[in-house]
Amino acid sequence: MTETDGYILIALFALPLGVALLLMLLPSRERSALMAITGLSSLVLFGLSVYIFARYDYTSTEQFQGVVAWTWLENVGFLGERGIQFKVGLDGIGSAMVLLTGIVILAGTWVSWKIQRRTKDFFILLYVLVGGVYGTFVMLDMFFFFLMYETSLLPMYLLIAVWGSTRKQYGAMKLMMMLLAASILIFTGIFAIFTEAGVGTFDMEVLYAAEYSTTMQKIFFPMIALGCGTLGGMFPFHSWSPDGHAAAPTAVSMLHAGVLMKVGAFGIIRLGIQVLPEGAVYWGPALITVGIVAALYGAISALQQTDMKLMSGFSSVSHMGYVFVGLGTMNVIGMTGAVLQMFAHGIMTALFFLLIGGIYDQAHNRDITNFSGMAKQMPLWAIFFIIGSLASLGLPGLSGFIAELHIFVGAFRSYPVVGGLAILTAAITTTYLIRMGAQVFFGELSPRWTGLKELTWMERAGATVLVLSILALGLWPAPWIDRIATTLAQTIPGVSL
Amino acid sequence: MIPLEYYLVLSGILFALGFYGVLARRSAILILIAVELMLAAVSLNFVAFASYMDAELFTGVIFAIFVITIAAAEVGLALGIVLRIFRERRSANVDEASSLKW
Amino acid sequence: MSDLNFNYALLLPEIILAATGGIVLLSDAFRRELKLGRNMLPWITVAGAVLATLASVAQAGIVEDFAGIVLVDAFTTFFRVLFGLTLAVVVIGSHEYVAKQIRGQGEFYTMLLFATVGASFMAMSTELITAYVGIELLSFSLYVAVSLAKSDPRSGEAGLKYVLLGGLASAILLYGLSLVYGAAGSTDYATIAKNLSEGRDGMHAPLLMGLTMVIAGLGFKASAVPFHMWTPDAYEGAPLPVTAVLSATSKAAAFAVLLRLFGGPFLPAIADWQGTIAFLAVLTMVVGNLIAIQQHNIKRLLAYSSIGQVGFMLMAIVTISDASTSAVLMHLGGYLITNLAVFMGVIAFYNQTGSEEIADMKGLAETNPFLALVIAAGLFSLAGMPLLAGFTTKFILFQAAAYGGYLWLVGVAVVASTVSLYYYLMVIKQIYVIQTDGSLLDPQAHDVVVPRWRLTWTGYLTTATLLVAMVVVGLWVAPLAHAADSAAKALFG
Amino acid sequence: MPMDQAWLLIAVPAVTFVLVALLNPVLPRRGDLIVVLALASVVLMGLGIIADFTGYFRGGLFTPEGANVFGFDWINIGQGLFVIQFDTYVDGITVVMISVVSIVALMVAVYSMSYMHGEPRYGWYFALLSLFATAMLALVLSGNLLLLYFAWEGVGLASFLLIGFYWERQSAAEAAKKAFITTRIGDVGLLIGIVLLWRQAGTFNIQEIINFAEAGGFSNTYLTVAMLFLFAGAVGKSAQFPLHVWLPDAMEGPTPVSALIHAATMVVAGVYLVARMMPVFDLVPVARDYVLYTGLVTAVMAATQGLVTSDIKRVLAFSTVSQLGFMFVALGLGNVTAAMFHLFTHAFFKALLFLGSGSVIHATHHQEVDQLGGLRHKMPITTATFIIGSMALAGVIPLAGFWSKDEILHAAMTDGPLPVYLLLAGSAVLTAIYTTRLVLLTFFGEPKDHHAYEHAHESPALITGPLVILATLATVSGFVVFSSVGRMLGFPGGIGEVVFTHEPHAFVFDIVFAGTAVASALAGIGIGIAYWKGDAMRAVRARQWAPELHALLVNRYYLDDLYQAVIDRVVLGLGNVVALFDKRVVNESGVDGGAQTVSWFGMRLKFLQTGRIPNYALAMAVGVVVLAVMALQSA
Amino acid sequence: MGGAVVLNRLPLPAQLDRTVTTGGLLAGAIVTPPLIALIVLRVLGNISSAQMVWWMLAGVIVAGALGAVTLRNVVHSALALIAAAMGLAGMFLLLASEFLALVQVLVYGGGVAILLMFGLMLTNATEDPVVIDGSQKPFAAGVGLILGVALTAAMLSANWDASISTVVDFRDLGARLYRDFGVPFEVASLVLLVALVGAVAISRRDNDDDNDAEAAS
Repeated sequence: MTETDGYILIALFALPLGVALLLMLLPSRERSALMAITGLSSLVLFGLSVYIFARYDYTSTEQFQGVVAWTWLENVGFLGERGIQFKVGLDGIGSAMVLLTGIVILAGTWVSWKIQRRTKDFFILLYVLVGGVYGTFVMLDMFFFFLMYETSLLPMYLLIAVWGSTRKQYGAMKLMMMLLAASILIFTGIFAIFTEAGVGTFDMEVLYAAEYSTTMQKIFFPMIALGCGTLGGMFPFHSWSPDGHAAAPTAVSMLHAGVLMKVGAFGIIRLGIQVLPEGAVYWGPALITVGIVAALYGAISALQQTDMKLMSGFSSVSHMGYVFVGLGTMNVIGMTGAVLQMFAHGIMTALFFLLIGGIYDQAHNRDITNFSGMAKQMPLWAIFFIIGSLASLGLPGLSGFIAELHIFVGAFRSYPVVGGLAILTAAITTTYLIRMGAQVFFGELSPRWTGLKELTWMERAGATVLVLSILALGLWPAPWIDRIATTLAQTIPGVSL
Repeated sequence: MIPLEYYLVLSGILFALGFYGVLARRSAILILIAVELMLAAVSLNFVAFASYMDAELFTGVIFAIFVITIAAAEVGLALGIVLRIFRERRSANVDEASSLKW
Repeated sequence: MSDLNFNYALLLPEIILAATGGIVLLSDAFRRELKLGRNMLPWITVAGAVLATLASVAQAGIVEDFAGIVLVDAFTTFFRVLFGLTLAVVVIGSHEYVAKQIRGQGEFYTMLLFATVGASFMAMSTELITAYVGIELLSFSLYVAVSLAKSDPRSGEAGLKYVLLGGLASAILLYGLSLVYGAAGSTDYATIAKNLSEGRDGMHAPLLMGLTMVIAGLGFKASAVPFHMWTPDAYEGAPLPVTAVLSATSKAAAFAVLLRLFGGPFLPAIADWQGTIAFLAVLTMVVGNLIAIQQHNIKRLLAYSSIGQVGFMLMAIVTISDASTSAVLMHLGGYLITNLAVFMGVIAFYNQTGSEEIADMKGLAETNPFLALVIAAGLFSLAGMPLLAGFTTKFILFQAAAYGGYLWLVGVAVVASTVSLYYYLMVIKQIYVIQTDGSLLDPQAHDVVVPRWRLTWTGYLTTATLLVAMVVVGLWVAPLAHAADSAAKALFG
Repeated sequence: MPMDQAWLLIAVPAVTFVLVALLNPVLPRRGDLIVVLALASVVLMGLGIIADFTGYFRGGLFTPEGANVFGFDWINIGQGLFVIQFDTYVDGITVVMISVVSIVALMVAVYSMSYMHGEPRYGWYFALLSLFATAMLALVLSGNLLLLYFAWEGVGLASFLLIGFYWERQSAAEAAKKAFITTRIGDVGLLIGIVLLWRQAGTFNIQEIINFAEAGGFSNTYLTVAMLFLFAGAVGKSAQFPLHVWLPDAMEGPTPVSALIHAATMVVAGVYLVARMMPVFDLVPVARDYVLYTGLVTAVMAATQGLVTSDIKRVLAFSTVSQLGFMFVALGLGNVTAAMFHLFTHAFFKALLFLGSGSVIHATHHQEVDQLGGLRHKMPITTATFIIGSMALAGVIPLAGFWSKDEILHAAMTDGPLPVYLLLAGSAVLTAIYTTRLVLLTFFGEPKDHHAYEHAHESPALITGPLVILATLATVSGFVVFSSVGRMLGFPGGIGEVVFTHEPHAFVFDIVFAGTAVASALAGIGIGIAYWKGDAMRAVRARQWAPELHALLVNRYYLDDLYQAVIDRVVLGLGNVVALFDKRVVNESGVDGGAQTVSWFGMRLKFLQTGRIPNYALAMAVGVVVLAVMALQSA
Repeated sequence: MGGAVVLNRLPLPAQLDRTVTTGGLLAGAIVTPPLIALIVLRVLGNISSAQMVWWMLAGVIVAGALGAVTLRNVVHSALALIAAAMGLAGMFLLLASEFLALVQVLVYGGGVAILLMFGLMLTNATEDPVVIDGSQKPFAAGVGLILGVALTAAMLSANWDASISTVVDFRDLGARLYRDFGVPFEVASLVLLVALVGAVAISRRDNDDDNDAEAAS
């Protein structure tokens, strides 16, 4: 990647934020203009994301590519020469995450056109969220990293509380408060890192190179891991996830479960493992334990859910548990698997929420036991859903398998029992997904639902994009793996091969 | 020769008594009186320190002048407010002026 | 003893303000003779404030003391500009409110002007008497201003509470100052610093008592727990613009004094007061933010929220250094902008609806989306959410405290800050989530047209300016940071 | 066609699948011809591969590594640390599997053109057939375990979709679910086994793993554990005890599918896997013995259940389970040749039987033997071919089943303990009995449902054609055991010379032993005829003869109920407990509780704000006093 | 409200007589013994004249302060405050600050006392002027006691190495006050202005404000 590409990195978050600003000025009645703007910008974002992903050069030895930096605040107070910089750049992990975001927002934008009330406001907030997410992935300054991180949380409350469903106020408040409470730990961790490094800058590249005492690393790694982990749905701080996702409107669930939870895991890598490797190695077993417990716990909880979104929420908890297992292995295979899982789960969970939204908007019901034989009424819906389920349960050829395989293998390298349990979780996942599929899609069509229509064209298009991504990663994972594994192997000290 | 401590202890007692008054009284005007006592203690302190320890610049005396002046002004202003309260509530009892709470 | 060749030009901003106060008072009294409507009063005030601000800016480069009692330097200029702009904004944003709700508009604006003079003196004094007089001028003006609401019994009650407790606090402060004077032998900051650093034998106990009482007295002005009890009542009872000034000018001035005192004369005795202030800081941010959760009146909520903010800012006193001073000044700047934005929004809301209840804000997003945006953005900024001033300045403030070695204190602060988000969200919920009829929005249904109302042009002007300022500070804090930094450097040499 | 082009076997049906799956609404005849043509080309290509292989083989050029054709790196982390390659591998075992899979698949596809005619989702059905063919061929051609797993899950998916093809039927939905979940449990073991092997060997390549194991790279215990996990996959896929429960239910799928997937090909994947890994199994006797006894238990158990089942297809399903048990017994004895041989012959006659039963069902729309009977008059071709298949299954000389089963029994006799042989032979007799019962009740005697009988008619040529072809194969395929036949076909020395893992296996025809086997088969048939001939009431009598036993068998040893109970009570119970824990402890106590605590403190503290000035002053005073005392104490 | 009514409401002669007689006798009874003791000590030469005066003034101040915060009659309370203030003025004389003593007498004896009386008169006139203390009196006593002890302890523990030296000269004082502290002095004048204007603005009735008249015109 060249410096020019660095400007595209800036565009990645500047564009959505700019769109949000533009929409603020747009009269709310201009629906077609709204659709044109959001449709176009989502396409552009998708294009840029793909471009960035393609442009990332994994053969290069540079960790961060496309670095562009401007001084933002320096020589003030405790800040030194480089102080706070507006600095962007990308590594292989970030490139995968950028692509993920591009895909999910493309689909998310399309399905959100269904919203009728205060659509403009919805898109403003949605694009702020997207801008924050992109920003988190590309920022190389801890201040801006955290700023973008919080920006992505900022619109969450309103998005859920206004446009959500069921217990939306409760879900929104819980989500917001838990995530903000978690960022306390990140906040504190960042302060500690800055203070301990003593170089007067928030520049991550400098902070990576700085020395930290082992004690400090052991104290603050768990803080960052917990803080970011909560956003990643880490057990036992996952409680916001099912409720929040159940309450959120479709596109928000998609983005939140699909992308924002990954921001949490990404934060663990960026702020935790990369900065405090000794701490990460020390706490790796704990991370794995938490991860595997979450994986099992989420899967077992999902067994008993009848609300599709709750099930999907617990499923997310379970799948994010894999991510933590992968991260905790502290070897390249496992961590590659973790990042792959972030991508894979992002896509498939987005697909789930898209589809659940597709039915809920019509039926105002998403209780699994209330449906049967839907494959007859909404065959496309059923097919997409089954593909998503299969990806989720780790069927080879679809994205989930690749990711989980790496995690299993990585875990087996160090902790065979954990690896075994992780694979067992896949069996439980199969159980609840197939149970649900058999209930909802198969059997006789309940006369209650004969009025339901097939997915809208926009939903079909969105689902198609997501399914194609699932297949792409499942069948030809090398582009992802090359980028991720190279970055991990090159740049994370303390990671064994 | 009177030791400085004499004045300081006296002022301390005066201050404590004033504080007691502020806490124990219910009438706004009695509270004001108690505050005046506290301010008197302050003046005594300032003047004592000025005389014993700051004889050249005697800033404490100046301070005491300001304290006395402003204390008087405070009484005036506070009484204005008390009057308004009294007119609205027919009472200068501070316990009754408690509609703003929680 | 110095001669009389003082450079009075140094005090030009204060002179302008005080003179404007006189002009306002007189032109109100003689408005019939002068054939001036009362409508002119706010604009005279604004003119005075703007002139004073310009005069302060003109003196930006100067470092010069006046008779050894006040010092004009970057620190002073920073606060003068802050106060001047606050005054201008408050007056512009609230003149309709004042015309309707205030008895004695002339007196009212005079009080605001004099309060600003007092605040200025607090910020620039380098001597205890001047500081004290400044404090009293500010306090007296506000005692009066708080009580000036027309036909609102809460106003008088608030004034009574404020004046009685304020008197008590003054007494405590003065007693403390007298002990400090006794222990340090001077009221001049520089001399106090010199004497304290020499460490006179045997005066430790009185000095401790003195410092403690000074902290208590100033803690009252800054509303630190447990000296905060007046704050919510006074905020609620006071007319809205006065509440804004209370939360902005008054608070900032208290911090100016705190910084000048604890960053200068009391610095040698840091071991004696650091723990005390840390304790107060914890107490303040925890209690303030906890009680705020339970409020239903917006002014009261903002009162508790400002108490919480004070707790955060006290951290900078605990870890006082040029770094933390720079950070807290920056935060003060950001906080003032944010807080004023919220208050201007609330004033505009009150002008339309006559209500201060949070519950009455329901559906504001549909009846006036712009105002809803302003208030929501302000509240988010207070909570420290990004893209807005609050995030950036709070981040730097907290980092400064952590850098000063008080990470645990920062931990508490961040927790408290998170709690604060909860009650801000409760307000935002009313604004955005609840519809005008009290129901929740159904995202499936089509848009319903709700009658909208508009702000006055001054309302738009102030809120929009503050909104923009909030975003600008949030995203490009460098100018503010450099101003704050040079102010801090001025304080610490 | 050279062996290194073997990937085409996978690619052709894969492309067909994509094409037909996406475009079937617009293709002529919904794309069935495309699928048939693709499968025909696969048969031809398969024959080409076999020819090439035999050429090498004859020339003595064949080495295990030589046939392993490197495709490309699919995943490569850390320069060879973690590599997954697409590669193909051809040896004798593969060759057998290719022939079985391609031929049966083609037959089934042709058959389906008629059988499935007019069904909804006709095109989708054919797409799934090609998907299955893709995955199955990939499975048998794969040179590394991970690719094998990939394909393994692929056939599972195809099986799931095809079992659930009639998803409107609740039972089909349930069956599909059961099949998928049950086999998935086995797959968990398989994956664990694969990863365990990789963990030590550092490769997924099968030959490399075998070499590594033979070089003593694994500790014995570790390898035993790994192989048992691996075997779990085989147990699931091949419906062995205790994961056999899904296969009878899988008969909810269309009958041709049952023939293809649940008789001839997919279910033997487990056999294939164990055979493929036999050199490793040989190193760990415990694991091999486990294979043996699993096979034995399954063979006996399924055979007994076949006695009482009344659904034609389910009888055949139990029979399949039982025959797979036979194969595993052979494998457990280390006799790969016998197992693969039986796999080979079984594929043809069992596919024949299923397709025959499909023909019956097609004609009568009944599949319960209780409602059939006397169909021989109406459906002569079906009857004839069905009887051939049955006799092959029963092991009547000289049909295919005889030769292969004889091999297994012989192996059991010579290599295994006597009880194994006795039980196995006993189940062979049972096989003959229930086969006879099935034939008698279906095609002989009086029709029980006259309405169905009236409407019954012989099936069209597209159905009978494959039946005839398969009947021929079921008759003659056993002859490949003779070296002369082998030479004729292009490989010298019969199947035992081609399919082996350690050394060629020479076929020995023991006349006494064979005689015993034939005799027992005939005895079984005799018992069957004697018992069930003619009278429909006999079946009822059978029930009354030993009601408890009958109930036990009909209820499949209550294993399904046990599993259901385990799932309901234990798994879902655990789910309930965890969900409740999540709700009460994590959510309500932890999260909401925390929030409420904060709120409660807010409420308490709020009431300190009494609104009374003296109280406020007192607070200040207390503050001053406390601070002062604190300060003085520190001094 | 006419002047006569105001006068009627003042706690005048009848009450005053009783107050003066009983109060005077009581005060005499309490004050006499320590007074005699002081005089005896002075005569014996154990204390200097200044100390004798100091003790007498201290007695007045403490007694006045006690009275101001404990007496049940607000008027008595105010009078006690004046007494204490006068005592304090004496103290200032002892401390050689004549000017301050004068200021104290003028401001307290003149201004504050009158103000307080007016306040009392205007707020308590209708009812019984006696005000009962608040319910938190025990706490108040406790806090006051602790504070007093703490302050006394702090003062006594300190080592004040000092003695009184100069008499503050009026001229010097003037110079200090009006030259060095000229600016704070001016600011203080603003404070007074604020107090004045504020008191008026607050205490006048709402309808004194002529907004309505203006709106009408």
